[in-house]
Amino acid sequence: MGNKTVSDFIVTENIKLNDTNYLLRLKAPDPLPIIRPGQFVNIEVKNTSEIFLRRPFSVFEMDYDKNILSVIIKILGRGSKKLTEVIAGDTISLIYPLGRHFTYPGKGERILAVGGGSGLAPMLFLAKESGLPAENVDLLIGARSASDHIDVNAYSQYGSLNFTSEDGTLGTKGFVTHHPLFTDNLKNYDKVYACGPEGMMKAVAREARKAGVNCEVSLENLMACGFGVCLCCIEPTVKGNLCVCTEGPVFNINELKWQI
Amino acid sequence: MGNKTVSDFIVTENIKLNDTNYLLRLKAPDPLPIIRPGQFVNIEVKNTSEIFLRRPFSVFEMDYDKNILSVIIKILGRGSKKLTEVIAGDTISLIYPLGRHFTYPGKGERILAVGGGSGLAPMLFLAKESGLPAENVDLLIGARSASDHIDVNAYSQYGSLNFTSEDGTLGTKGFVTHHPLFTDNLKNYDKVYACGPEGMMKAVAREARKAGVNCEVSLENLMACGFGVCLCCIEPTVKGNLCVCTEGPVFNINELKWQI
Amino acid sequence: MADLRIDIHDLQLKNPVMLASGTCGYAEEINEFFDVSELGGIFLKGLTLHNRDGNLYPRMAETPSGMLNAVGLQNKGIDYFINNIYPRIKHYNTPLIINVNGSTVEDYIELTEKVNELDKIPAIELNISCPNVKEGGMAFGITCPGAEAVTREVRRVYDKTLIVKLSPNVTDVSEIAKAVEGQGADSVSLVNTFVGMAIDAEKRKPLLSTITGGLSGPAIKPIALRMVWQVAKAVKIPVVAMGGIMNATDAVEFILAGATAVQVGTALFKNPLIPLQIIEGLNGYLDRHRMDSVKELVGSLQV
Amino acid sequence: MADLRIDIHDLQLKNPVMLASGTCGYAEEINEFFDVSELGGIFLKGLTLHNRDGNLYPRMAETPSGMLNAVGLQNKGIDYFINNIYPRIKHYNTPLIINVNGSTVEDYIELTEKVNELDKIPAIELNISCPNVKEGGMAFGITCPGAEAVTREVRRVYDKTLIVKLSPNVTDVSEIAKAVEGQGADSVSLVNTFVGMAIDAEKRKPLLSTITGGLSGPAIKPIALRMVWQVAKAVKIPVVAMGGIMNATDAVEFILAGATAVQVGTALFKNPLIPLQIIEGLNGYLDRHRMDSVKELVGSLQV
Ligand SMILES: Cc1cc2nc3c(=O)[nH]c(=O)nc-3n(C[C@H](O)[C@H](O)[C@H](O)COP(=O)(O)OP(=O)(O)OC[C@H]3O[C@@H](n4cnc5c(N)ncnc54)[C@H](O)[C@@H]3O)c2cc1C
Ligand SMILES: Cc1cc2nc3c(=O)[nH]c(=O)nc-3n(C[C@H](O)[C@H](O)[C@H](O)COP(=O)(O)OP(=O)(O)OC[C@H]3O[C@@H](n4cnc5c(N)ncnc54)[C@H](O)[C@@H]3O)c2cc1C
Ligand SMILES: Cc1cc2nc3c(=O)[nH]c(=O)nc-3n(C[C@H](O)[C@H](O)[C@H](O)COP(=O)(O)O)c2cc1C
Ligand SMILES: Cc1cc2nc3c(=O)[nH]c(=O)nc-3n(C[C@H](O)[C@H](O)[C@H](O)COP(=O)(O)O)c2cc1C
Ligand code: FES
Ligand code: FES
Repeated sequence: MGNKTVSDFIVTENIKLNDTNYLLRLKAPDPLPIIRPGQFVNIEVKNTSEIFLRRPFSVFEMDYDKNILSVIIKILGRGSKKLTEVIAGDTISLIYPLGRHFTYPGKGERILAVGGGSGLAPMLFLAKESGLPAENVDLLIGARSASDHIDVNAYSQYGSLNFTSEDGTLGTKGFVTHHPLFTDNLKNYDKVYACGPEGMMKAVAREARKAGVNCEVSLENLMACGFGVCLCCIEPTVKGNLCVCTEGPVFNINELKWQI
Repeated sequence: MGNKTVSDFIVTENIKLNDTNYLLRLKAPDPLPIIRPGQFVNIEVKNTSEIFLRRPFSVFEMDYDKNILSVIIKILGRGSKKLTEVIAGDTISLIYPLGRHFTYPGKGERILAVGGGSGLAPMLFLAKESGLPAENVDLLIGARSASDHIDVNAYSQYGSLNFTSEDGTLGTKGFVTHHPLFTDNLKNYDKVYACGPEGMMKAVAREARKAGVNCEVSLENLMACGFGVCLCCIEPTVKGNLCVCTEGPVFNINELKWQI
Repeated sequence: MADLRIDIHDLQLKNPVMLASGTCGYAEEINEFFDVSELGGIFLKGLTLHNRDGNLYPRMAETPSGMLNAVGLQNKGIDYFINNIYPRIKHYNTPLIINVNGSTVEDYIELTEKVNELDKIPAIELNISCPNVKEGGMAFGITCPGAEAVTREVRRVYDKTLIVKLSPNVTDVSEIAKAVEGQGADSVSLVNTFVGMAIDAEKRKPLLSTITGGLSGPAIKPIALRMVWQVAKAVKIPVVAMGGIMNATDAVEFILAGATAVQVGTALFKNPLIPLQIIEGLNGYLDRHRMDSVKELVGSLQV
Repeated sequence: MADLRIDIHDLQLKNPVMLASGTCGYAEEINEFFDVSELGGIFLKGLTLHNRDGNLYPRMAETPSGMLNAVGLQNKGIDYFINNIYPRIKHYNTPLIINVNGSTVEDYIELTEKVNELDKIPAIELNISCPNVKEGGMAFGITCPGAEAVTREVRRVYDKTLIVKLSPNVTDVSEIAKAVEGQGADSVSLVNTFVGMAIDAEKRKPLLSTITGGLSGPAIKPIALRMVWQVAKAVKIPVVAMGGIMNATDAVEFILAGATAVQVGTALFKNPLIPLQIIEGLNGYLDRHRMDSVKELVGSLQV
């Protein structure tokens, strides 16, 4: 028996980060288990007739002292929208902990963590938890425009911050793979991690493979259950169709059958 | 074309009257049409996955100056519960005006208006609108216990207030038909009006028929549409099955096929 | 502003958004809310040869994302309609279609003959799929021979556009569609309601007087959509789709799946203005997708 | 505290609340949340003779009060199950039932023979109603001859409790139920999913890789309830019910309609603890209605 739980959390804070991103801090009723970067929770969307299933979100922060788990929610559709409307004091049901975390870097390794869109949270969490000195960690955050970026300055203590924007309003103009970190010295990293839109992750994976750098990505396949029973979230891999919710969401790109 | 409307109203007040009754004041976006006692509105229940159809509620008050329509909602099940949770500023969709009103009393007539449970609102509205001096109007309100009664003292200006409670904690002990107004001098009235639980209305109808007094009741049949198209709300009458939502909810008891 | 006009056989619609039979009365009730001339068409409440009281109360039960009804075709009969209702509504500037119901083939024929005389009724919808009546109704619609027999006989006496309304309570709806197409139906409409049931657990009794009733609303949309898709592939005649359509996106989905037009039913109970919202939304959709006519949308699902 | 024990033929259940095949993996995944020994029984994820990769992604679409799936019976085959999974789960103190799937009658037989050897598997559920596979599957379940053939042949080689799982995608489910009863089925379970479809209107493409999929969840409950009611009246063998059961009230409704036991499926995705809540709620219901045993509830609907 059991190391997975379904519980009602209490919303302690709902902070608007920018037009489409919200940070929810959620207090657990019972002591939280250890949860690592890449792992996720499946959140119930209440008070709407349109949503039937839960919605999965990566864990962004764990505060074991206060028993608080945080997620960053980007508004994509109706469910994520509804979740950004909760207010402090509301209860919200989570299934947790779900999925497998990123492989932690070895001592002294250099890593690049690339996040975009709804994939930012686990990258920030990873930077924080990597156990590496800040100079060994490069964070690269891509967005469409400066206004789509959120304030991540606090993370400069965990790594160097780098940005791209498609319109050039913040950081390098273009996609993440147009950034000098990719074009100039990708080989210098021991590991590249990525989470974000599929197109972005595939581009990152392509570059990493070309450079021969170990690369892990966190997939965001559609999920019904989140704990391995429905077989809806599968991803073709060298070991056959695997469930992203239990065998992932983190995969080494060499396991995937991506045409890159 | 058209004297029925679907509009989003703004909740201006939600006042808790007692444990299970709430008064909602709703501001219309456009000038309200004349609405009379017995007529109702069909209210959408939002933000819940359990409710599919609207819920009908009698109009309790009309404030044409402020363009505000009020209803009293008694918590019966999931929909009525949800509606009592709205807060000032929320929007709420109403279909209106629906149904037929009570026949107004003639000049100088004496009337008895009997309300119980969710049927109180139209009786209070009728007392206010009857156009009769207060001494010609007797209001009789029945409930299970004193705590189920709501404060109607303001209505003493429109009629004399009388109460029954099943446990004797307020007014006469028993059902409304046990009240002296029924047992002693029912014949003195020109009209008896009733709205409330079916059992109560049938008891009132039985006494009125016995006393030979004209009697109108307002039925609360289950409704899908509220405006005469689904034919779900029917009541057997001497003219065949009639829609309560368009041919009622107010019926003269002589039209009904009640076994009383 | 795309061209929303589309035809169902001889029936020319100004747009493909119509109202479903039994959910819009005799059009007057909806005309209380807006000018029904804006609609593509209106399928009037089902009529029978003679007055029917319908089933006993209660006739309705709410279900998850839907409802059950057990109205049982309450109506005053065709003669009452012709004499009392028709004169009041025939001026509406939109096709009024009569939903024709019978217990026997003879009933259907007699009724259709009367309807054939009505100038302003350009089409009928042959309802062989009502689950809420004891005799006839759905019985004709769930077997090919039954569906063929009614269609054939009605076709003989009816000159205008003949739409046959199919039951979803069958193993293979496309077979029934092909069967009625073979007998001269000009169009098929689907789906009618699914036979369902609701129980009051505390009272340990059915919620409907008739025990079972017809399920409608968004709950059935995925099944209706699949059936429309199957039927549209199976027949050459135009398909009129319904089943849980609540907004323009739903309507687009059915048209993509092969429907020439759609009917809005239960959605009206939630909000009688929904058909207007759908017309507007459909227009916006076509503009956004750079289509000049809704005809381009019909059956254009990419599979 | 009422007596919740009830039997399905030789299968003794400690309570009538079981998990539906394909929604609870091989029990271990649910055991992560609570001790599965508390359950009446568990229907394991459908197995086939050989490994199946299942259908392509995407396999899932959310619908009003429900979902579509197109998993396509992904599983590693019976031998893998026997060697790798069975040893890990056979100690669970609740009946584990294997959901048996084939493309041909021979497949079903071969698979059943292997399952017959497994000591700790007291029953099988013969799935002749999977809508998500190209061959076999539902094809057997939608005609009486098909359903009879598989049941008859499997019955020959299987000694323990044989439950046949019926498809709701038929005109008359009670006929199929009677047909399999006639061939020696010990019980029938219903409903499997309804064939449905979902479309991405903006992309003008189906949402599922397979175009159509199986609809489950509360949306289908009213139809499932009606079918269980019809089947329970038509057969003498016990009926196991499923279709949108989300809480104890839903379970009570199915039992009132004639089910001996229920399966919880899609509800697990919303909350894997729901089966425990149902057991508790059922208990409370029986106490409130002064029934000593759940057996008194079975089929006790007052009509
Ligand atoms: C393991 C995992 C971790 C995730 N972590 C985060 C996170 O930390 N922050 C965050 O904001 N989001 C995260 N997501 C994505 C998030 O789950 C989706 O944005 C959300 O489910 C969308 O729900 P919705 O109701 O708003 O969208 P819907 O209204 O259901 O859909 C809107 C559109 O988005 C598409 N869509 C819906 N869900 C997904 C999905 N999972 N992947 C791709 N497209 C989808 C739909 O097909 C549709 O086109 C994660 C997803 C997974 C699987
Ligand atoms: C014309 C009309 C005027 C009304 N006026 C008022 C009013 O002014 N104030 C007020 O509080 N209520 C009024 N009602 C009753 C109100 O509509 C119901 O209480 C409400 O619809 C119940 O919804 P629910 O979701 O809370 O109950 P549900 O959860 O749907 O049902 C709870 C229980 O109540 C029963 N029930 C539901 N609706 C009705 C109904 N209409 N009649 C009888 N039993 C029902 C159900 O069968 C069930 O047993 C009126 C009803 C009608 C038809
Ligand atoms: C209350 C009600 C009454 C209906 N009456 C009829 C009818 O008289 N004739 C008919 O062909 N269909 C009738 N129907 C079926 C609808 O026309 C439509 O086929 C069905 O409701 C599915 O569409 P929807 O989900 O949009 O409502 C009725 C449906 C409802 C809900
Ligand atoms: C994702 C998913 C997978 C399923 N897989 C199977 C299966 O392998 N075998 C089977 O007999 N039924 C399968 N089913 C059907 C369920 O067992 C059940 O019959 C159906 O979902 C209706 O019940 P529900 O509404 O409670 O989910 C599956 C259902 C879902 C949602
Ligand atoms: S989401 Fe159900 S198995 Fe992964
Ligand atoms: S509620 Fe629809 S006709 Fe009265």
